[in-house]
Amino acid sequence: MTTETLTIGKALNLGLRRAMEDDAKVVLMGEDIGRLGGVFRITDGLQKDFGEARVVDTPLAEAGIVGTAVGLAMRGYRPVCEIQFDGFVFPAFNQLVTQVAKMHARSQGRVPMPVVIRIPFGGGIGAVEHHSESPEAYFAHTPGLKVVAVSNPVDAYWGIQQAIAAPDPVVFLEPKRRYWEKAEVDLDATPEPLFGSRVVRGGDDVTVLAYGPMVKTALQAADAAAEEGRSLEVVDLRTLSPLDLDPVIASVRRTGRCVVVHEAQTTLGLGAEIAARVTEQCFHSLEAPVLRVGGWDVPYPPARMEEEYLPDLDRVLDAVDRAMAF
Amino acid sequence: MTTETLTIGKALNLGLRRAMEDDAKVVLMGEDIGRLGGVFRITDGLQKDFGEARVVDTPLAEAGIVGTAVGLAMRGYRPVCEIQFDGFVFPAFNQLVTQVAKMHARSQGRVPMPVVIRIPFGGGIGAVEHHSESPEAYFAHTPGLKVVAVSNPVDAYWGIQQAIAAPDPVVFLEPKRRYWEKAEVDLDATPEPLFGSRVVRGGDDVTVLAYGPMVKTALQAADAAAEEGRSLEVVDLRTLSPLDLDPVIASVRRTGRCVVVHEAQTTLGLGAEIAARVTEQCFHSLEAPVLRVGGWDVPYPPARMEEEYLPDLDRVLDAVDRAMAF
Amino acid sequence: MPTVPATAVADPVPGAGAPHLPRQPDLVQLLTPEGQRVEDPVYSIDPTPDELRGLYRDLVLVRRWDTEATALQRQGELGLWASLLGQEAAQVGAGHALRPDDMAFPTYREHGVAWVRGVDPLHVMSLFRGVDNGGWDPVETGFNLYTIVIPAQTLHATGYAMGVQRDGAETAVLAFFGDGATSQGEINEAMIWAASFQAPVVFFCQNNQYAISAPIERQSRVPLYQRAAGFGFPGVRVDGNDVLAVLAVTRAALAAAREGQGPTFIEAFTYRMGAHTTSDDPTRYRLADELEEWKLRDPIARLKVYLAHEGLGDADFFAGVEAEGDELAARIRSGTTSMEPPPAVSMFDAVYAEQTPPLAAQRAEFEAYQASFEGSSS
Amino acid sequence: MPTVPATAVADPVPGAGAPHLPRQPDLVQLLTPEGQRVEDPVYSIDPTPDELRGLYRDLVLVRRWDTEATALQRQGELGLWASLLGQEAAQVGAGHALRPDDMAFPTYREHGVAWVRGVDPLHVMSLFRGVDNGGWDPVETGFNLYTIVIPAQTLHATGYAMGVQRDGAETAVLAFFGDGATSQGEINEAMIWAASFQAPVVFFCQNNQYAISAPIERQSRVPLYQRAAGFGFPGVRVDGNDVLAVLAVTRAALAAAREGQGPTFIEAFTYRMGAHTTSDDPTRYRLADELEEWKLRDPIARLKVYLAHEGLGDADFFAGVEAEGDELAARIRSGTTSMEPPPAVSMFDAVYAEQTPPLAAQRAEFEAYQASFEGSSS
Ligand SMILES: Cc1ncc(C[n+]2csc(CCOP(=O)(O)OP(=O)(O)O)c2C)c(N)n1
Ligand SMILES: Cc1ncc(C[n+]2csc(CCOP(=O)(O)OP(=O)(O)O)c2C)c(N)n1
Ligand SMILES: [Mg+2]
Ligand SMILES: [Mg+2]
Repeated sequence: MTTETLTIGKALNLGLRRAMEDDAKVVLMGEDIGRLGGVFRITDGLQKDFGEARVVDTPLAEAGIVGTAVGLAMRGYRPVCEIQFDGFVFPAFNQLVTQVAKMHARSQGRVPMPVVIRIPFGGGIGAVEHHSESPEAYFAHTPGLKVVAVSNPVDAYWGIQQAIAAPDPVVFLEPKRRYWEKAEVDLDATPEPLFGSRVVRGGDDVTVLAYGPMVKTALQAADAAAEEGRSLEVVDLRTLSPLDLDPVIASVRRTGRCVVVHEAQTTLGLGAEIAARVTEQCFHSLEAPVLRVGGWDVPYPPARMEEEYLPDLDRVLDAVDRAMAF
Repeated sequence: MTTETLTIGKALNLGLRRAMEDDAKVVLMGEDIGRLGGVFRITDGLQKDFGEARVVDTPLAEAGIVGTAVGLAMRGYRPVCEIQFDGFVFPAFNQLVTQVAKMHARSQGRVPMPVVIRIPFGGGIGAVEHHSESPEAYFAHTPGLKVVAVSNPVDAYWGIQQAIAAPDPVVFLEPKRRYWEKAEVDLDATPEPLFGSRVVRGGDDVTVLAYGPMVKTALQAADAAAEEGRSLEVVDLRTLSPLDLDPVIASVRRTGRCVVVHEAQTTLGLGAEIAARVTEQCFHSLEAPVLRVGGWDVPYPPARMEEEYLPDLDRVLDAVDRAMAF
Repeated sequence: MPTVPATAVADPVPGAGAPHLPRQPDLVQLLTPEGQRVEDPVYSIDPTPDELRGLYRDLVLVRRWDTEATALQRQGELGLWASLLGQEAAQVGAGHALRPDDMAFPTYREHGVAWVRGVDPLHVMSLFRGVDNGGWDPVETGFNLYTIVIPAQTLHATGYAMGVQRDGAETAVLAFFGDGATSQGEINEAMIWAASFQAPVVFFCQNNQYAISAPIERQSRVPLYQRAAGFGFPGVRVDGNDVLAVLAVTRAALAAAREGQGPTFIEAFTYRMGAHTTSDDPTRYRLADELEEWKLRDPIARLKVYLAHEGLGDADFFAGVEAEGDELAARIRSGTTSMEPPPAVSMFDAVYAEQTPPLAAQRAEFEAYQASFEGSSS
Repeated sequence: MPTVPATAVADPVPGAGAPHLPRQPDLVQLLTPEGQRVEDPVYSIDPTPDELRGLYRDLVLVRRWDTEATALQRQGELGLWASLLGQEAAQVGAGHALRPDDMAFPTYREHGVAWVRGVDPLHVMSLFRGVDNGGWDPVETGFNLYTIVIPAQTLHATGYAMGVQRDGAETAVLAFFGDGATSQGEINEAMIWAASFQAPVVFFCQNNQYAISAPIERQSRVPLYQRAAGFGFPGVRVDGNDVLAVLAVTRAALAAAREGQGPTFIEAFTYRMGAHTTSDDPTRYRLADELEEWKLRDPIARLKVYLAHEGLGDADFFAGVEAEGDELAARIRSGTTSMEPPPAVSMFDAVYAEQTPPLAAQRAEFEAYQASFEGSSS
């Protein structure tokens, strides 16, 4: 067993390296990912070791990155695109929604689209406009795309490899403000499936769902709640499309209460879909409606106000209180 | 009182004409909207009467249409953009989400964005790929945009004028397969507010929500249900962002049951948000979970399969049955 | 009919109004509208009589297909048809320039290229009938599915060409698009990419003078082929109604691409003789005169004159091709009218290569729902 | 240090490695790096001594602002800073070419233009401090807010210019962007639009040789100003470190725009002397040598030499400008460090011009939630 203590960033870097070693068809593409190693250094050293044909510093245009990835995939490659920040994925939106997502269905399965779109997402890093967005709902509403969000180094390391190996397009969301968080990673383990959610903390009173950067927040809330004698079960959703709600349904049938947490604006965020489905499947078990703790329905605010925009421990606990009070 | 029998298409045409007469700053822009009058003839005759400076045949590029509309709005104009078909709005997505939606907030209110984006949306016309999409959820998830969908000639006539007069950006969705449906329009009436939903048929057993092309379907379902002695209350949502759920809440508190109908793919469609909110606000009144009748979570299928994709009277009644059976 | 001096065609905004195109440095032509063979200083071609007859046959057959499809649409058998009328030479010429290994990325109008690539016309008809999004295999035929979102496929072509480079293959890629398409951001990105990476892709623009109702002047004030120079690669304008010229120019560009010389922009100067699609009414935005003038530049007539004049085709040959056309039309008609869509449940099956549990559940729900109607034919 | 023959700069991919830029038809220069006044066959300028001193003053002050801002960021007072170091002449020259009625659309780096437009530096600092997205009024100042999504503002500029046309106003629009930005689809659409409608907009590219780490060669194999010809309007390359040349070229282009002659593309050939932003580490992707060479082309030094040599500025004048710089820096420092964000609840207030009931409800919820913490300082 080889274990290493890795940050999420470093785990992604190692995972990418391993994927490139495993399959010569893997090609990384993006702005500043080569010489610079990416603005977050996730691809650090990879161009040096794999060359410019496999780690491609592209011109500055996201539609170009994703659109050429489609062509590379048609030619048998497995392109991994880096979008520099969440807020810059929108120029590529047409390619993602009308081409990447639809090619397999359009061709009746003849043209596979094993493309990965890596996006550092979410706020909390004190950045300027467009650098703190959570665009996952746009993608999860789009049939043909798969969407995952990792929350820790283990999932980062395995998840990026699994996403690259997957035969379908995967929007791979990386919790940028947690890039520097560490954990032990067993490099020889058998990974859990990519498209599954996971109960990361058992509990009896309320089921709390989170993904990406909010998993840590949810766990902190569970700690704090425990001190007040309240027991929260925390589920890391991991996969946003497809959703894997089986563990959630089982949990909610037991707890009768559910709170969903995400940074994205609340209206039509993932919480909406989860609330609708959980309610449908747990109708008779619910003691309270599924409550959502999300970003407010405003454009992501300037950095010095972001703490009041982002869900935090207190807002999660507040929702837990409200759920209990119902 | 001047009344005229108008199709939705003609009502839009007249409404646009009246808006242009009322305000010299109104400028229409789009592909083929001038000489041709638009592929659906919604702008028929307007270039002839108002000239090429006010009805602009643009180059073929949606980002260009919406992006230049931003600049025109900054200069004091009220641009009305036509997107030729729903599936072609995505090249403009970056401008819509990062610019149109955010300019007012970015500038702390100094730069208003009175831009209207007209989109013929939805299926049922036997068209090829990308001509039958329902992209409303993408916009309703975006703070800073307002989103409306009209279902009848009266709302079409007044709604387009109200949207143009509104100080905020409005995505204005037109039910393309209903363009040819007729009704009497009182051209001197005082219109209902644009951002309000409306109960279009009273009933006691189940509250059925719909918008755009599905309102007619919901009303047909109500007729059919009535024959079986079941009484459906039908609400035309009209405004998708902001949502106006007050009439819905009142209705569901009475009926205890709610079904939402839309053509858009179900997952993270408007039905998800409505289910979450209605459940939260009517938790103790609900006899059944809010049920959704939407498009399946697949890319819009080829024309000869679209009838099986689209919600119809039977699928609405099936959901009503399931709600009643809960 | 205004007479325009020859130089006027080199004008920033050329096009309608001129009589047949005069030869000029700016326009490659090898066969005049009158059917006369001319030489070009750069591009030459020496087709065998069989090749010439083959080109003629293809031109006639794709036009025949097109006519039949338009008729079928009128009769309600197709939802829509995008006619290639007038653009046969541009498409057949470009198609013949491709080698089997090459890859083409069409728009929705390249039936002529489809034909040359060996795609079964019925696999195209199924798309316009609303049965599927095209029934052919893109990889097997070296011909991508039709792309309707303008001009998304130009980036795919460029990416594919980048793959070719990585494979070290002697393969070139041909990206088709229209004059209107040149205004979209994505195609300009494709050209920037292709230039930056010197990708083996040729950009083939059929300037048919219109994007639905928008005349070319709305998209560009200068000839489109000049766009390429701004991105650092060569552009060339060819008489798009001259199948020999199109073949020669495209062949040269593809060869250059294969040899690592990077992209070329080809503007095939042609005309959309019909409506944009069967949904369109061109009388609203263009004059009949213009059409009449372009009729004089017909791509098939000139080759027929040339073949006849050179003794390369006799009455039997021409009659034989017509007969083949009748057969093709009959096959297309019967194949199309008897074409049924797959079971609706199949819409769930190719969304992903790896089906997801929620979608499988939805599929089951759909099937159960469908089954609930069985027997209940009230 | 390699010596490169003068002609090499006219090469497809010019830039780093060459000694100071030689004059050539392809590059407008009015003041050499050595501070020598030269003539250009097309562009001339005859500034008064006061104007020259004013330009010098602006160059020094914006550099001083920039230095102070970088220091403030290091000290944790700003979240980020995008330095203009090396690009002062491009920005001050372009800024001075604008008339009060004109409108400028900056990126995130045009502090020098902001300064010339009379924008309070603190209104720029507030953005980088994370207090707001820029505190100035775009309409009042004729200077749009910074746009971070590359290059969305070029379409806004073009649309604004279309509005100017409709107003019949004698106004021009200046759109700023970088070399990297030229690869985005949207800017190419902006140029196509501007050409098609002959809109009074000037595209002003600061080619500072890098887009973060990507050298200009990745974006284009030919000089960027040549892009314009492909779209049908003129392009010109100017020495971006020569404030006089930038002023002359931009003034001429804006005048042409005002007179209805349509757009111009200006490539100001310059160099980003600092990091991309304070988050960047340029040692990872470029060599120190390059920087050293560009130091010899410093935009301020050459004007200082010229002023001194011509007797237009004496020691007192230069000292006075330095002192003004110290004052400015002090004002910026104290203004920045004391700057507080508005109450968080304001994030709900400008989302719409007309507040919506659901958002008003959320606002109330937010306030109630905030209030619930008051007094409870556990
Ligand atoms: C992104 C996008 N916007 C709009 C359309 C609708 N549309 C279909 S064809 C067409 C005109 C295309 O003109 P051109 O590129 O010249 O090709 P042609 O049809 O003349 O072959 C338009 C606007 C589309 N298909 N895609
Ligand atoms: C659409 C978009 N993609 C990516 C980025 C991230 N980004 C910020 S600046 C930059 C480089 C810009 O280079 P250039 O246009 O040359 O301007 P410069 O910074 O050199 O002034 C990048 C990639 C962005 N802001 N917007
Ligand atoms: Mg065309
Ligand atoms: Mg740059």
